[in-house]
Amino acid sequence: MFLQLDSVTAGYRRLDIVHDLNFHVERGEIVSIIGANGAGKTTTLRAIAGLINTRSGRIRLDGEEVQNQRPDQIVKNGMVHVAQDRALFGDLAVHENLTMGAFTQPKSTIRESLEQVFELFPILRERRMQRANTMSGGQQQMLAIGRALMARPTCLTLDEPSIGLAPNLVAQVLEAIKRIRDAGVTVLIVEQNAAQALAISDRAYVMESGSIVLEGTGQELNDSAEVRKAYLGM
Amino acid sequence: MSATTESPRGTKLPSALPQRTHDGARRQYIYLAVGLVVLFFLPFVLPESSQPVLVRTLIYGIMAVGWNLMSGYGGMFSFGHAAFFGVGAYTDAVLLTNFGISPWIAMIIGAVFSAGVGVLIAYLCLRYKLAGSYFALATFAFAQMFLLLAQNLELVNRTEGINIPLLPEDSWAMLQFGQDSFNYYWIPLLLLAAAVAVTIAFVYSRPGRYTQAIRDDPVAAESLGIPIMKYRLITVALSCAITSIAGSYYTQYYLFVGPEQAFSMHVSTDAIVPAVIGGVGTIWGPLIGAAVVGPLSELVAAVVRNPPPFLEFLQGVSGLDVAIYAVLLIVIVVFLPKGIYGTIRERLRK
Amino acid sequence: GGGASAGAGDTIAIGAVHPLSGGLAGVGGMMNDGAALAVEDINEAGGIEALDGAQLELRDGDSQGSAQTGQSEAQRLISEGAVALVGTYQSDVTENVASAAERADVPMVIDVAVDDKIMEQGYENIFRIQPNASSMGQAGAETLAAMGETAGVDVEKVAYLHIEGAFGTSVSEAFTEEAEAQGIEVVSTVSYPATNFSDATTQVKQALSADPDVVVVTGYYPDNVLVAEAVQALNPDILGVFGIASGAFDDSSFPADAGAAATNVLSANYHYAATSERSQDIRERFEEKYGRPMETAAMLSYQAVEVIAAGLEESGSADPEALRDAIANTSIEDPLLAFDGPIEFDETGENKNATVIVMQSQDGEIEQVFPEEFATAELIFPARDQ
Amino acid sequence: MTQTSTETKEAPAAPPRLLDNRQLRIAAGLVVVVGAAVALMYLFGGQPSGLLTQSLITGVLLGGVYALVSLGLTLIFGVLGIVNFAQGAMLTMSMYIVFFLATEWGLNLYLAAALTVPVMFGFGWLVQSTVLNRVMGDSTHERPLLVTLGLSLLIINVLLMVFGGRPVSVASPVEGSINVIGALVDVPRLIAFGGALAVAVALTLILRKTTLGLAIRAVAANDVGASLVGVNVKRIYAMTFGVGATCVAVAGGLMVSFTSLVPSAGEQFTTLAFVIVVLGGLGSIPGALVGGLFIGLVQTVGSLYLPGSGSLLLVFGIFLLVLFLRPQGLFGAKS
Amino acid sequence: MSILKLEGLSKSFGGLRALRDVTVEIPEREFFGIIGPNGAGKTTLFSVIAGQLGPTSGRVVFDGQDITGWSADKVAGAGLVRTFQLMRPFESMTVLDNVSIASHRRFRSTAKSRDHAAEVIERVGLSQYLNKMSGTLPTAGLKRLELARALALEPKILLLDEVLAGLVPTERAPIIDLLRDIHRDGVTVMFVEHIMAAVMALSERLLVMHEGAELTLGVPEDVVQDPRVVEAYLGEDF
Ligand SMILES: Nc1ncnc2c1ncn2[C@@H]1O[C@H](COP(=O)(O)OP(=O)(O)OP(=O)(O)O)[C@@H](O)[C@H]1O
Ligand SMILES: Nc1ncnc2c1ncn2[C@@H]1O[C@H](COP(=O)(O)OP(=O)(O)OP(=O)(O)O)[C@@H](O)[C@H]1O
Ligand SMILES: [Mg+2]
Ligand SMILES: [Mg+2]
Repeated sequence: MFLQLDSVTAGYRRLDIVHDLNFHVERGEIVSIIGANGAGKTTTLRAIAGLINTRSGRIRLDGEEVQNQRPDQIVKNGMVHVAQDRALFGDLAVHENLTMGAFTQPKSTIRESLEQVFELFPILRERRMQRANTMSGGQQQMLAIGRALMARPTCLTLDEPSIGLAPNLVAQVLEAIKRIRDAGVTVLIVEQNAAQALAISDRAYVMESGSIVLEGTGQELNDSAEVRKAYLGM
Repeated sequence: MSATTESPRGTKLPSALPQRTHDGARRQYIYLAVGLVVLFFLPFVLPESSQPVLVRTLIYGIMAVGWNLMSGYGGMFSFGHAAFFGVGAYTDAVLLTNFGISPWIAMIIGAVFSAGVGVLIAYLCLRYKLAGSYFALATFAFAQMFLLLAQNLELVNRTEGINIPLLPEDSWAMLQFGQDSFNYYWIPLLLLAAAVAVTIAFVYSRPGRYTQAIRDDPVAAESLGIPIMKYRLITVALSCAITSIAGSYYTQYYLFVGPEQAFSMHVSTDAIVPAVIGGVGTIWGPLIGAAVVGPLSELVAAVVRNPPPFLEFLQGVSGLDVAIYAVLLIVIVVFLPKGIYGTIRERLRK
Repeated sequence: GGGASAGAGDTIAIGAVHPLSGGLAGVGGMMNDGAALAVEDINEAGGIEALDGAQLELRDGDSQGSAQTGQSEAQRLISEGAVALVGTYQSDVTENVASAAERADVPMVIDVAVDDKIMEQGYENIFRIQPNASSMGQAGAETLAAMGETAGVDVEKVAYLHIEGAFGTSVSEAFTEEAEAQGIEVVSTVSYPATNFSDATTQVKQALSADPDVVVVTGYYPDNVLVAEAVQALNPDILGVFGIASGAFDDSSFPADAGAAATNVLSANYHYAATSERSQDIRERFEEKYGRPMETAAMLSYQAVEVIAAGLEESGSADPEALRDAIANTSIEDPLLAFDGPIEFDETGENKNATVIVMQSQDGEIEQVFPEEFATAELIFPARDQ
Repeated sequence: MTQTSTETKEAPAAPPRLLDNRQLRIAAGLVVVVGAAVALMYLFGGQPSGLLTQSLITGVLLGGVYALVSLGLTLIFGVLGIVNFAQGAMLTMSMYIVFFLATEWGLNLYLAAALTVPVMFGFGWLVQSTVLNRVMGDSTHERPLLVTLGLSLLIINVLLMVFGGRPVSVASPVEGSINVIGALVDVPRLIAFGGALAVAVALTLILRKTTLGLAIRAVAANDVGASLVGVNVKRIYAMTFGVGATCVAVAGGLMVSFTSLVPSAGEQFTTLAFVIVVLGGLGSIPGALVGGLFIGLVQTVGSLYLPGSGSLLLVFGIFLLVLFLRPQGLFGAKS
Repeated sequence: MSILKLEGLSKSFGGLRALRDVTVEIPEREFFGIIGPNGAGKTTLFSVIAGQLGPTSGRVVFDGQDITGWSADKVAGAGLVRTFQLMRPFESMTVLDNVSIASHRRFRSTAKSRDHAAEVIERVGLSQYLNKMSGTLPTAGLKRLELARALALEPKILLLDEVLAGLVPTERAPIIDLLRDIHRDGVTVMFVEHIMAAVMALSERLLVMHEGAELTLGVPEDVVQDPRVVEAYLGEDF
């Protein structure tokens, strides 16, 4: 098991948002977490990324316990997070954001990584001198994913990567995620676009009020009547 | 015309809704009245020598309440409140010494004048879209300019400052009493209470709510039809007027004002420190902060002056009292993130 | 307000308000020590005889350099029973403390504070030992003329450099007026700011551009050191640098601090009487006790306590009102400062015989050089190689 | 932190340089404006030209001192968003350390100054990592401000307790002055001026060319973002404050020989350093340098026409003007 | 009669032309959709109409009145209200206070404005959060709050910027119903949305923007057939 959560509890201030969470991601899988708004999906990813501390439980990455490590240590362990609010370097240019993404990487790899990102999102090449916070919502999303890829992660966690994207881009981004996985990266995504997310996922979990209530392969969940009704709006 | 008012779902909710605004305000007024009554009798129980400290604490309190309106509720961090304090202090001194105008009237004139100055400064800053640190530094620069102006203006006696002549006997009209008259305590106490009452009224009023909305998100507020400049300037005017009253009273109590006393950077920090220590953007924070900060340096100094036996070695080391005060200041700021009142309130809410 | 009268064997409290912390803490602390030493000496010599040997007690107040703190400290000391106050070094703080003392009818003896205005308020209870700003300006001009005469040097034109503000302006104005009467022309007057002043070259060059014989300087310590250094660097053809009420030129740190620039710099100022044995003895004991030299300011604090003690002896009562009257009528022979005569106060409370003498920085020491009666070393004038 | 521009997609991708074109343009513009003003003053200023020359040179040298003090401040302000009130006190502190090393250990002044650098770096690091890191985070600036205010009081009074309040001094191994076109140039001040340039270049190189610099710029732009690309944000905060303190150490070492050292000696620089930092643009190294020189010039040349503190009034007037017309500062990036 | 007329609106940021000569007329009570690739200028268009940004050239005519260059608060006061793509609650306030800030403009009396606010909150389905701090609302709640505040102003025309983004399908449905309801009450609605199911279900006419300009405008069924739209926006899978 590549990424594993053992009865993790986390939250803000005195409020627990997720309770006693158990799930895992195998190496080279795409796993998605779906669930209603406010279920605690973002909280889960933030805890994994080290942005908030867990209150109890264990998070293991490739066998090593990483709960309560600092975010930068987690990045160095190969797990990179794309936040829901993107956390871009707003005043810096696109290319600088990307270069910064490779902070933990040897300088020699930057050019190659840049090319790969530009290939995935050509608009970033076009706008590489533009300041990040003047890009449109969708453009910023692409930049955030691009920046994460610059760190050459072994495991990528994405919080609603398709939010605000044009339909053709949603397809593109999800396609890109598949390709990223195919290149050997393990992917954990949280998505509202449940149908499309399930379509590319190897496995998926359904989260409700801070706990996992269902799990299965992407296909299984997609076919489950319960899920279709509750999360796919069908 | 829009039709939402006749929306089919728009059922009336007559008593369902607690009238929190009025209740809230009323409760605050009651606290204020109770506090006022208790504090009124303080001089009877404290030794005479504590009066200067009490008065200074009250002056800090008024300044901090004023500062808090603009910076805490209005979100416009002023780092130059000395400008408004000083305008009040000098207006009082100049009107009294040159024209024999009663300090009470001078206080009002000073407040209006100071509000005008504040509005002008804030208008300039906001017009040019200064926010955050830039706004703070601009107000700071204005205060510094006022300091330099006062030092160079004949009207205010340049660096010499202005003395308020001593009167042979007590006079309510001229606001002068025997040195240890309790009036010197009760008057600022009432002024402070009035300032707090104004704050309560403002915070729960429509302009006050607009101001807080603008602080939280000016863009959203504007898009909801709130003229942000107007309400920001109203807040600034109130804030400056209150601060100015502290300045006027300062002149009356100390009977002397010079450029440093009126406009130095320390005056600005004197307004900020109590508010931050007590809790920014709360009604009671600045008061609690002033009650802590006002006597703090005195207490420390007293301890250092006559230390208990085990601290004997501290006696007479110059600078020690301020050093200890500084450490306490830092400790409070570090360990009480929302100020004393803000932190307590947060705990209680849970 | 005011303290209760003291009976036999009681202690009598004197309040001292000085800047014990903040930027002026150095000098403030030293002054406080000066006052403390005086109290100690008096107590050792048997206390106040007229009050059955009552002992004195010094209560410190820290003005922190701020007027309002100064005032509240004064009020505290008074309400804790101080029968008289000593202080405060800064003019604006003194204004506030004086008004507090006046209102409480407690006498105050100003040790250091130069502003003329303090005594112009018509206060009854306030006394000052040192000369005020304008009298120093005037005496400075007289002395400069007399000194030139004695040394046989013609001083015709002077340039005046002074710190901005009441102190600098009133000294310089009084000087200019008296200088004219003495036949000396002030050819240029340059003021410099009291804050953010860290290089005096431009101002000195500006003053020198009128080609004066002497550069006259009034200001505080750091700025006057800068002026001396700038004069040294510009190396003009002048007779010398002459401070009046300078905060630096007769300070014992000055020769080391300014190095070569201090050589033969003259300073007209009130000063402890280096020729008086009593004052020499006090200075020696002070240095032994506190590990630093006793500057004039501290001597004034010492003197101020003595004035109060003399008042207590005379009135035989610790009642502030009686004390006030006694001080107003006192006459202290053998003052510790180089004055024209005994310490006696006029009706405004100023010391009638307060005046300045001239010091000169010679070979790393501050020497008294003029007038003759106070001289500890020979005057070197012209003070610069021509 | 400041080199970004809002150029359009037509703009070619250029590698970041020490000074980009826009900054050079602004600098050139400023030189032209100041040059023209100076020329006018020579022609019609009504002051003797020797005096004017002297004031120009004094102004530039004074500006060097100002720049030196402002460099650390701009870094701390730009990256941490902290208005460091203790900057002046830290300056005094480093001067006292130099004083201590020079008098107690008998070290050469400049050697003592060099030893002060690591000490101050450590001090800055410690202050940030033990105290200031706890009050960062929430986007308000009042808490860090109060902490540095307290720190400033603390430093000054501890210095007072340790060294007393009497002025002390350290002699410079190089004394005297040289004559440049009729004006006098004080050698220790000239060295300080050189030091300011060197510090500015060194800082720029650190920010542009090193990994540390990259991390500092990332943290300045978005701290959560920086942590998500693998930057240890708290460590960078501490580093930055340490580097800011280091600048002050250099400043102290170079200035101590022409300063009468008392515990409050550095205070007067705090206010002007704020002005300079905002004038130059928050976080902009060239901005602090140019701003410092400019303010030094304005103050000194201004004093020829406005006696006493009048020239300071001019300084603040210009400050407000710049703030209104170009709030991002002369060298700041627009946002 | 048209309630909103855009005449040749252009907006440049430096050299970037975010809007190019947009000219549209929107009749009263229309449900008007806008789609387009990311960065096409949709949000910018809203900002220019609502007064957050001044246009580089062109005019905005609302209800027969030229409102070009009006400040945002004046535009809102006149009855043209927008919401934001990134939600902007007043975080220090409760949900009720958030909304009554807006209803205050209609009702001077505090009590009345609160009653009105409560009605609106009830209507958007946030009653259970009435006295909760707005900062703690989940995404769906924030979206509803954004909507409630706009509604409390009783707008004549509502500009909605991606109100459905970030909502799971089950959460979208009630909001879509709500929008229909608002429209039925007589409010003209312009909305930007990437969720095509909702776009198709709601819009009477659909504007497709591309690189700041109009690519096409028409009834949704036609528009989505347009190969240029498929190419630039929808993608082949659609
Ligand atoms: N900083 C915070 N402080 C307090 N509560 C928070 C904070 N952030 C989120 N919450 C609360 O935690 C709960 C879960 O939030 P979370 O963001 O994890 O949900 P989510 O599943 O990602 O939902 P969404 O689809 O809305 O993004 C919500 O009720 C939210 O209000
Ligand atoms: N303040 C600004 N400065 C410079 N460019 C800007 C600014 N605001 C927006 N832009 C640019 O204008 C273009 C249009 O942006 P806009 O936000 O209107 O896009 P959008 O159509 O709303 O996109 P999305 O669907 O992704 O939200 C984008 O290329 C964006 O980068
Ligand atoms: Mg989420
Ligand atoms: Mg948009």
